Amino acid sequence: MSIFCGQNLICVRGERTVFTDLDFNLDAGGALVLIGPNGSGKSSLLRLMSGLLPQAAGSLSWNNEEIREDPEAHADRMHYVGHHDAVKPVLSVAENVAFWASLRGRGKKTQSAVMAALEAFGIAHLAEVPGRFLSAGQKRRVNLARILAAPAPLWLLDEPTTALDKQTIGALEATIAAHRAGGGMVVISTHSDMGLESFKVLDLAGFAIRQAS
Amino acid sequence: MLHRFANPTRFLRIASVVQPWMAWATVLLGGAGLYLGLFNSPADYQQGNSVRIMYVHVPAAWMAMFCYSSMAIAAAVGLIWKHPLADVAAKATAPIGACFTFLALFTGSLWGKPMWGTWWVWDARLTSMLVLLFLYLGYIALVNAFDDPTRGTRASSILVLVGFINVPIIKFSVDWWNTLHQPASVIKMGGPSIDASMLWPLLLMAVAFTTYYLWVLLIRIRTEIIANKIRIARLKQVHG
Amino acid sequence: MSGFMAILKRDLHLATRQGMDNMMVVMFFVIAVVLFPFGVGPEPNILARIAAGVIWVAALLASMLSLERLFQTDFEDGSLELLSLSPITLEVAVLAKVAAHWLTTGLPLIVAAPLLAVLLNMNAEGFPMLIVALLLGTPSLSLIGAVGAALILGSRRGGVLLALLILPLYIPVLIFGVSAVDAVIGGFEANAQLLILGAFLMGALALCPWAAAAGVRQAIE
Amino acid sequence: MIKEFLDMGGYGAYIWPSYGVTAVVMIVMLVTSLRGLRENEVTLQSLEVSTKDKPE
Repeated sequence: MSIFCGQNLICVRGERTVFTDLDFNLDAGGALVLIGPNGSGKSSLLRLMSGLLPQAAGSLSWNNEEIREDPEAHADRMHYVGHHDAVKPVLSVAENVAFWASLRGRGKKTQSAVMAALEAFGIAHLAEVPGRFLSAGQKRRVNLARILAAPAPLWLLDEPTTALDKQTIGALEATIAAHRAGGGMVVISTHSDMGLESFKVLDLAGFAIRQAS
Repeated sequence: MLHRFANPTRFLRIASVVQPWMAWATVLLGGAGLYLGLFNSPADYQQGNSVRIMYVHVPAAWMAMFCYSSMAIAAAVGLIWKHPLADVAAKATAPIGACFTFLALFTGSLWGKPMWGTWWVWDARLTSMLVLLFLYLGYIALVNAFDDPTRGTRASSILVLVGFINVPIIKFSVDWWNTLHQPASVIKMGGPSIDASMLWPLLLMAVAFTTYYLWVLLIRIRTEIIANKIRIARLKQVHG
Repeated sequence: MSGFMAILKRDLHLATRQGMDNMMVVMFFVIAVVLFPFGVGPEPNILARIAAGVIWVAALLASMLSLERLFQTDFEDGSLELLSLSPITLEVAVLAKVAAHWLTTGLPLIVAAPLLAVLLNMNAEGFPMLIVALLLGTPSLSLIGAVGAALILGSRRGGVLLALLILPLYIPVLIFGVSAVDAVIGGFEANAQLLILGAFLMGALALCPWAAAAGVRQAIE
Repeated sequence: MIKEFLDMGGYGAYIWPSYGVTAVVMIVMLVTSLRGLRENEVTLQSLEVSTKDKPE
């Protein structure tokens, strides 16, 4: 039985049934890439995996323990990167990343972890710059640096490569490879093909809506 | 958990059976209540004929509170057991409850004019009824303030539960505030004790109002279900 | 606890860096109170008679003005999602945000209130009680307001809607807040009113974070 | 007979408006609800007809 798996998941958003009877499973070091046309439910599945969006039916378990039982524990082992970058224009880059890292309370060494994370995405020189001066690409890098500053086994990345240049995408691929080597897992929804090895693909078009009513 | 998909056919079947009964009950009981109230019951020895307004004012006030309580119960069922029809019932009840509250206020002030000489007196019950009207208007505003109707019903379900907890607190504070600033003369509304000949029309009208509420409620719930189906059909057209 | 302080510190940071916002709330409070003499007339003992009520109603409206921004900015830039996905329970995060809101708007109102009491020629005996009543009442206003702010997330015309939703719920706090001050001015004891205000605060502390968190959860779904 | 009945011992001016407004509000509530139901049923019919002939 793999660590993180979902059985016959049904997702309803607002009025619309997004997908029905969807299964997936993921082991340590594994990677799952979600593909499919717009509106096929890639983002919805990621939000469902993160616990933001409760599933209408089906089971979502970690070490076969239902995630909904203990949302805080699930939050502690997971990072979610969505479409918004959550960068406060008034706070500096370092303060932004430090705030999110301190929420996970990894003890005193957050400051060095923050600098290492900024270094990994090449924005260490922007540490003291307030958020409002950053470009979209830089904001996305701050958002990605946040998940490095406080390590967590599961990464849920929703189209992380938008607004990123070639060089930063390379850096992202490197960090993902290192993360997986360390036993971490990653679920990515993306349109561009990323340089990942041995990853599973889940095509959400296959689970198109079978209108229930 | 799966009944979210359940097509509410069972409900529609029951509704189509119950609705005509409610309609007839409203007409018959209402007619009887009006006849007794207007023609066949004595005037009050103190207030004269103006007491006849009680046969409309008191049932409306009861219904105002009854509708708000049923909204709170429906919202609780909707939030806890995620039953889609519960939210719809709460949303359908709101306008009816608001109408009853407005009627209670309107007839209350018309009844107060001959007794107290002014159209509005900050009497504890009328004031609490006024606050209840704002709670209804707040609910109706919130439920329609979202593009996605399920968001609207869920947000307003939380609001009506918070409001329901506050109703006794507001009633207590308004009573306390009212006794503090004692208005000049307050005649107890509804007379000392209602004798049988007045009690019958009052009860008949109260039951008629209740069946009226259920009648319109069923109509509005069916409308909401059909509107829901229309939205899903439109979404299917868009998303194919 | 560290998460609570982290969110509180961040929100205070955000508020103080955009210093102007809080000053605007206090300025609204002052202007709203100053308007009354123009309406009611400068006649001292009329103003003295309505002083407590006017100050409390203006404080209520002022604290509500800044409530709409409580969750809105975080909702728009995605921070609210991340907050609900952090190991801190959402109720504690909401409590931290409400505490930050009270510190940045509630306290300045309390500091400004005695000044306005002088403007309205309020009897001097009432000043200490006005401050104590506001200290007990404004946190409840922030807590109840937070529930409204969470419910209107993502709705059209949020600001006006917020007022319509929570002002009826503010009435008990208003009634007992004003009568506490009037009682002391009238020479009576105001313990009953303060006890009831305290009870409201305890009730709000227990229920509002839970209701607001429920509102936030279904808003970020 | 009718005149003094309508007069209601001088209170007619208050009794009839309150009964009248109650009747009007309740009937308007009923009629708007019924009309809303009929309108929705009609749009649902037209929608289902148009989606029927589209290949499923």
